[in-house]
Amino acid sequence: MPIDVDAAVIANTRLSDEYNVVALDAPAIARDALPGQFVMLKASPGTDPLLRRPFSIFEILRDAAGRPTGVSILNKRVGVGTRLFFDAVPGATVPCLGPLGRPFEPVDRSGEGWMVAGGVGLAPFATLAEALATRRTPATLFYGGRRSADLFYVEFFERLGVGVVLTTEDGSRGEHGRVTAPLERALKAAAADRSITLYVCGPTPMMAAVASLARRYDRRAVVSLEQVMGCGLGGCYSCVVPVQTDGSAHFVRSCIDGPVFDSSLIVWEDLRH
Amino acid sequence: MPIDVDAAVIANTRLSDEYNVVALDAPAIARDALPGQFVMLKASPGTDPLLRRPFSIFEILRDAAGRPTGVSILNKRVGVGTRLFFDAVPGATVPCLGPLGRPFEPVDRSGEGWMVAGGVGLAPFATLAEALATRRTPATLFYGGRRSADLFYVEFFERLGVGVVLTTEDGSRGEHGRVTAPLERALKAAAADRSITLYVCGPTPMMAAVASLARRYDRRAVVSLEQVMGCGLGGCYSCVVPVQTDGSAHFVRSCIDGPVFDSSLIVWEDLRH
Amino acid sequence: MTDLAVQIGPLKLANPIIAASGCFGYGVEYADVVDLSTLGGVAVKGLFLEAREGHPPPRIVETPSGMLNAIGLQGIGVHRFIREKLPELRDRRAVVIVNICGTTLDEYVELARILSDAEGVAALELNISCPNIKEGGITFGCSLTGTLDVVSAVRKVTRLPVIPKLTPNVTDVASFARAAEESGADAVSLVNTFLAMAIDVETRRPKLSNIVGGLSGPAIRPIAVRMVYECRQAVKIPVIGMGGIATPTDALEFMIAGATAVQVGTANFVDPFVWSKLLDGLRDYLTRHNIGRVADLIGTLDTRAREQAWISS
Amino acid sequence: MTDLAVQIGPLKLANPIIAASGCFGYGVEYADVVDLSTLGGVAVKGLFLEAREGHPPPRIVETPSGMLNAIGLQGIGVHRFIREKLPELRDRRAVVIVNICGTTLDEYVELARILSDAEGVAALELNISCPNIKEGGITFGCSLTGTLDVVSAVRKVTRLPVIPKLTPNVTDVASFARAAEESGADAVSLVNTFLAMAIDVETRRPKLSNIVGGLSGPAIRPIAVRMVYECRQAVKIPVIGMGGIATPTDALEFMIAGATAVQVGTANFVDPFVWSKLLDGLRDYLTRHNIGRVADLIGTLDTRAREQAWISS
Ligand SMILES: Cc1cc2nc3c(=O)[nH]c(=O)nc-3n(C[C@H](O)[C@H](O)[C@H](O)COP(=O)(O)OP(=O)(O)OC[C@H]3O[C@@H](n4cnc5c(N)ncnc54)[C@H](O)[C@@H]3O)c2cc1C
Ligand SMILES: Cc1cc2nc3c(=O)[nH]c(=O)nc-3n(C[C@H](O)[C@H](O)[C@H](O)COP(=O)(O)OP(=O)(O)OC[C@H]3O[C@@H](n4cnc5c(N)ncnc54)[C@H](O)[C@@H]3O)c2cc1C
Ligand SMILES: Cc1cc2nc3c(=O)[nH]c(=O)nc-3n(C[C@H](O)[C@H](O)[C@H](O)COP(=O)(O)O)c2cc1C
Ligand SMILES: Cc1cc2nc3c(=O)[nH]c(=O)nc-3n(C[C@H](O)[C@H](O)[C@H](O)COP(=O)(O)O)c2cc1C
Ligand code: FES
Ligand code: FES
Repeated sequence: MPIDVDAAVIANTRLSDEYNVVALDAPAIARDALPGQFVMLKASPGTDPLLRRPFSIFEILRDAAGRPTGVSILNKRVGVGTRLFFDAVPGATVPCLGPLGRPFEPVDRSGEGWMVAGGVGLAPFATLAEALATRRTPATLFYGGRRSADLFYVEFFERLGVGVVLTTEDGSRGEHGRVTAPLERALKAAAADRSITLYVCGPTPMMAAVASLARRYDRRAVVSLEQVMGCGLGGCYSCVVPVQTDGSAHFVRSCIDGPVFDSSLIVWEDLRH
Repeated sequence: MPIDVDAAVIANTRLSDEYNVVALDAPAIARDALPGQFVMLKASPGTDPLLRRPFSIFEILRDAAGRPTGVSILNKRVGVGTRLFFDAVPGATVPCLGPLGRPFEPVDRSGEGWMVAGGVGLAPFATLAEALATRRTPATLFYGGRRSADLFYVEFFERLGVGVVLTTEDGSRGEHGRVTAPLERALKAAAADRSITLYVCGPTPMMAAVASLARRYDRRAVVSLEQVMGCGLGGCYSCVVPVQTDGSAHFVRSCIDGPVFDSSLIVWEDLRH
Repeated sequence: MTDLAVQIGPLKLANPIIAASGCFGYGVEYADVVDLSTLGGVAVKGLFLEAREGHPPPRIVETPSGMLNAIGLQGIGVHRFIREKLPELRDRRAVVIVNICGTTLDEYVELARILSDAEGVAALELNISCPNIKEGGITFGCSLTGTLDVVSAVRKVTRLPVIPKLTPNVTDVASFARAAEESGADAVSLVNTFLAMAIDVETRRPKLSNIVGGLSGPAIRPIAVRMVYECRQAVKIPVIGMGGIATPTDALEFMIAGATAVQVGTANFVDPFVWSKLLDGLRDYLTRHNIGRVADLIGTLDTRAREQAWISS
Repeated sequence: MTDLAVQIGPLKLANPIIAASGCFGYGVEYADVVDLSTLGGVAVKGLFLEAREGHPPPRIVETPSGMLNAIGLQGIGVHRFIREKLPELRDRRAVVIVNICGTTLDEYVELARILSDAEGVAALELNISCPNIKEGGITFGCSLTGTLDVVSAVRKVTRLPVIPKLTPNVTDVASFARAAEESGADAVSLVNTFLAMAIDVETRRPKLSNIVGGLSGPAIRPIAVRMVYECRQAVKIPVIGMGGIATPTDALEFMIAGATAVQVGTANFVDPFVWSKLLDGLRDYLTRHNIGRVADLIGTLDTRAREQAWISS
């Protein structure tokens, strides 16, 4: 059951001229949050901008005793609201509604979890990686960015024992090119009897590409979609995605029936936002 | 000629739970500002609230060498915008347009300047008191507030050699009652050959009362009016006040033909905002 | 004790705060954030006879203090609504106002018939004002005869309170309120959204897949208040006001202008917990001004002083 | 080099950015913050034959992303304007568009006659859309025949470009654009303000002395863009668009929707230095998209993709 808290900004950590991490004081939300869930944040008081913005829960913040104290978001500056969060001042309060949406289901150690992240699509995987680690499930992160400066938290994942495969479009770090290239080689190489689940988050075209790789190599893939969302609670029908249900495709609300979907059910050619 | 600067907030000094002083980095405006002039400030980015807010220039800030570095405003929290200025964070930028409006004309030492302030109406008198002091013009401040906690900067005026007469409506400091009481006694007592000019700023009813005292005791009074202002430059005609011009009363724009007016020209019974 | 009850024709509401159609899903989506029985009413998402897919995304775009929507009335159709949603709404003791849309007169009549036989429907809101569908809907709402026809036809086949929802996209909204009253409406609700559009200048394409959409939110409030005020002067039946209500002050503004009850739409997207804040705010105001019944506020705008001012100018 | 020139009937403007009437005084007030000759045009405050006092304060009230005004067309009258303001505007090489208002048909005609003989008037904008005066004005603008009558009558007595300014407070603004075109207008401008109101709930009084006022500012932009788009489809004469323009992107949105030029009103109150920012922004955009002439942008909204989307749904 989601709640709304006026969360104080604990810290604003700039990662680059585009990315930052905003830590929010929200114990009650942190306690209930599951990997892949999101929050709806109001960027400023007043009515311009009017609507909240959806953000994946990036980290669960904890005190010395390990008790959840809040959540952080990995913010990428793309417009009005994300710019305001990029400039968030510690001490300011941010209305924070959550946790929202259908979470990832972390596979257990009988299988393997391969996380595929593009850019800010890394956000939902910090908590998923922790969940896989506690289950001692073998995990790999395929993580692509435009350039070296756009790759973050690599050590965080390595510390959790996650195998990390990096790519950049300019070759400044990891493999030169798209994340789908090393992913396809790995899928090709993987023995059929290994039970691998792909978890995917990133730009829509990238998710579509991974979905078709999953189909080709007959692996299960779950994607976390990012549609424009007006409410996050199923009220406005703005966030719909075309999903195969009983034979035909229907528009389904990605805020409450997602954002996490089985990629084989998404009608990728009709998906856009 | 007014200019618009993105002024950084240098400091926000809380004086009470209603009043604060916001110091703004705006050398170019500080250099040209005259006593009684005002600035138009945008309270927040975005379009809600949409319009700027008018504020008297309270202090001219100077560096060690005495060079003007900025201006401060004395802010009273009454609504949306003044609340945002009450919470202004150092480092934030505030679009600041000015200096605007017709200033006070400080009388020279052949006369006397009596300043009459009600509440936040104190704002334009800090700079006027300095101007009178440089002219070595004898000056008095009649200053009324609701309670002791609403009276500020008294020492500032005393340091300039200004005689200060205080009143509070609850009697917690100075004389118990309205500022008009000691003012009337002083007017009654003053010899006819003294050339006294009243400078008045405060709530409209208080200014009207002082205006009629000035009439009764045949002293010149100039008032600084506070009308709702949309633009501050004569563009919108929102700020008009009824003024006697060539025999009959006409609506005159208080932003460019004021805010300072000769009180005898104002049609007080038709004035409201 | 403050009394928040208001009367919409034969229907008594515990309070004047109603969830606006299309902004609250079918109500059940919000059951775990707000106790539906505490609301004056719940206007469910606009329903056609049959299920509809609606428009492809993008379906909304934010604008200054507002938003555009072109959902295209995606919905499950009246039959599935009665089977799958109505029972839960009944169990949760929600006062259900069903917002119905047709492409033809017969469709409105058919919907009214079906819903009159369904248990747990408190009133029918006739959506003759949706700007987002090409056929029907607003074509009735933008013509006086169209409005007369739909309301009279529905009136004939139902005993449920009939509340035509008026569009603001007309020259004289009061004349539509009059037409509705003459044809037997129990109340009118307004405003629906303003037909509007937004363009992505980089691609030179509309920001909505439907090109145009409906503007809602605080941006439109001053126009909506004026229209409610005009309708209040024009008709005796209750006026249900909406358009940008987000705070108790906003709701009071509409009631003082002449609204018997208000609906809240877009604000629920921004704050799904707005409902208790609105109700508490109304109570505080009534206590502060010691007014016993919220109903005593309706249409109490005092224009005397101002009219004097006007004349004296 | 980017070419910002646009053509309004016989009148060539150096650029499409015009100061909106009533938001820029008589122009001269702004002479020391902006070089008037750098603007595409200056639409001066609405003028009657005689001087007017206008309404008593409060005359404006802020609303979410907008403002209401009920100035009541305070003004010095056409004769003093010609004597006292026009010469300075001429000296400063401003392209002067005079916004004229009448309470009767004859008054519009008389104003047009007088201004046609005055030196330094580039065009006449007929204000048949001011919501703030009881008599005349909008009563013409809200009836098609009224619009036809005023425009034809003025057309007969002047060679100056005639630009009726349309009100958005109508069901079908495009039909008014058509009426204006048929009766000989050189262009139409829209939108004027939306009739609206705001109430102080503590006193239960209107916030404006005039009770109602006109809504302007970013809040109305999406509606205004839609109306400009509709008029563009309906007429061949140029459309001058306005309503909430504050940034270059906003201006471009109107031009892509079909505006040949735009006017900027409320934004000038918020930022009197907005003009150079708008012009620089237009130039940057044209360079970035390497478009040589701003005129090539007019009405280039690409609706194909979206229409496909709409059908495929
Ligand atoms: C479930 C979910 C989780 C998300 N998690 C994160 C996250 O962890 N970190 C993060 O930085 N962003 C995340 N996003 C995307 C984020 O919500 C958008 O970037 C944000 O809403 C843009 O707001 P804005 O005001 O900055 O942009 P606007 O000024 O509103 O728009 C600027 C541009 O951003 C585009 N945009 C608007 N909404 C979205 C959207 N939902 N997704 C992608 N682009 C959009 C617009 O189309 C426009 O082109 C998530 C989105 C969803 C739906
Ligand atoms: C020339 C001039 C100089 C001023 N100097 C100062 C100053 O030095 N310090 C200071 O604190 N205030 C000053 N004011 C008043 C200040 O501008 C208003 O208090 C402010 O605009 C209110 O904005 P808001 O958003 O807080 O109030 P809003 O939320 O806009 O309105 C809240 C209440 O304040 C009232 N209000 C709005 N505008 C004014 C106004 N101009 N004057 C009085 N009440 C108003 C409204 O009617 C309403 O009742 C000055 C005004 C003028 C015209
Ligand atoms: C996303 C969305 C969907 C809507 N769907 C409907 C609808 O199905 N039927 C209807 O009558 N009104 C619909 N409306 C209009 C609202 O009920 C309401 O009239 C309008 O939004 C103004 O109120 P608001 O500003 O509080 O949102 C919708 C509005 C929005 C924003
Ligand atoms: C204070 C004010 C005064 C106005 N006076 C006039 C006027 O005299 N004549 C006129 O045609 N329009 C007048 N308008 C309307 C504007 O010219 C413009 O059409 C409207 O404000 C929308 O543009 P904007 O949102 O950029 O302000 C006035 C608007 C405002 C805000
Ligand atoms: S975001 Fe509103 S329904 Fe999904
Ligand atoms: S504030 Fe706009 S004219 Fe004075």
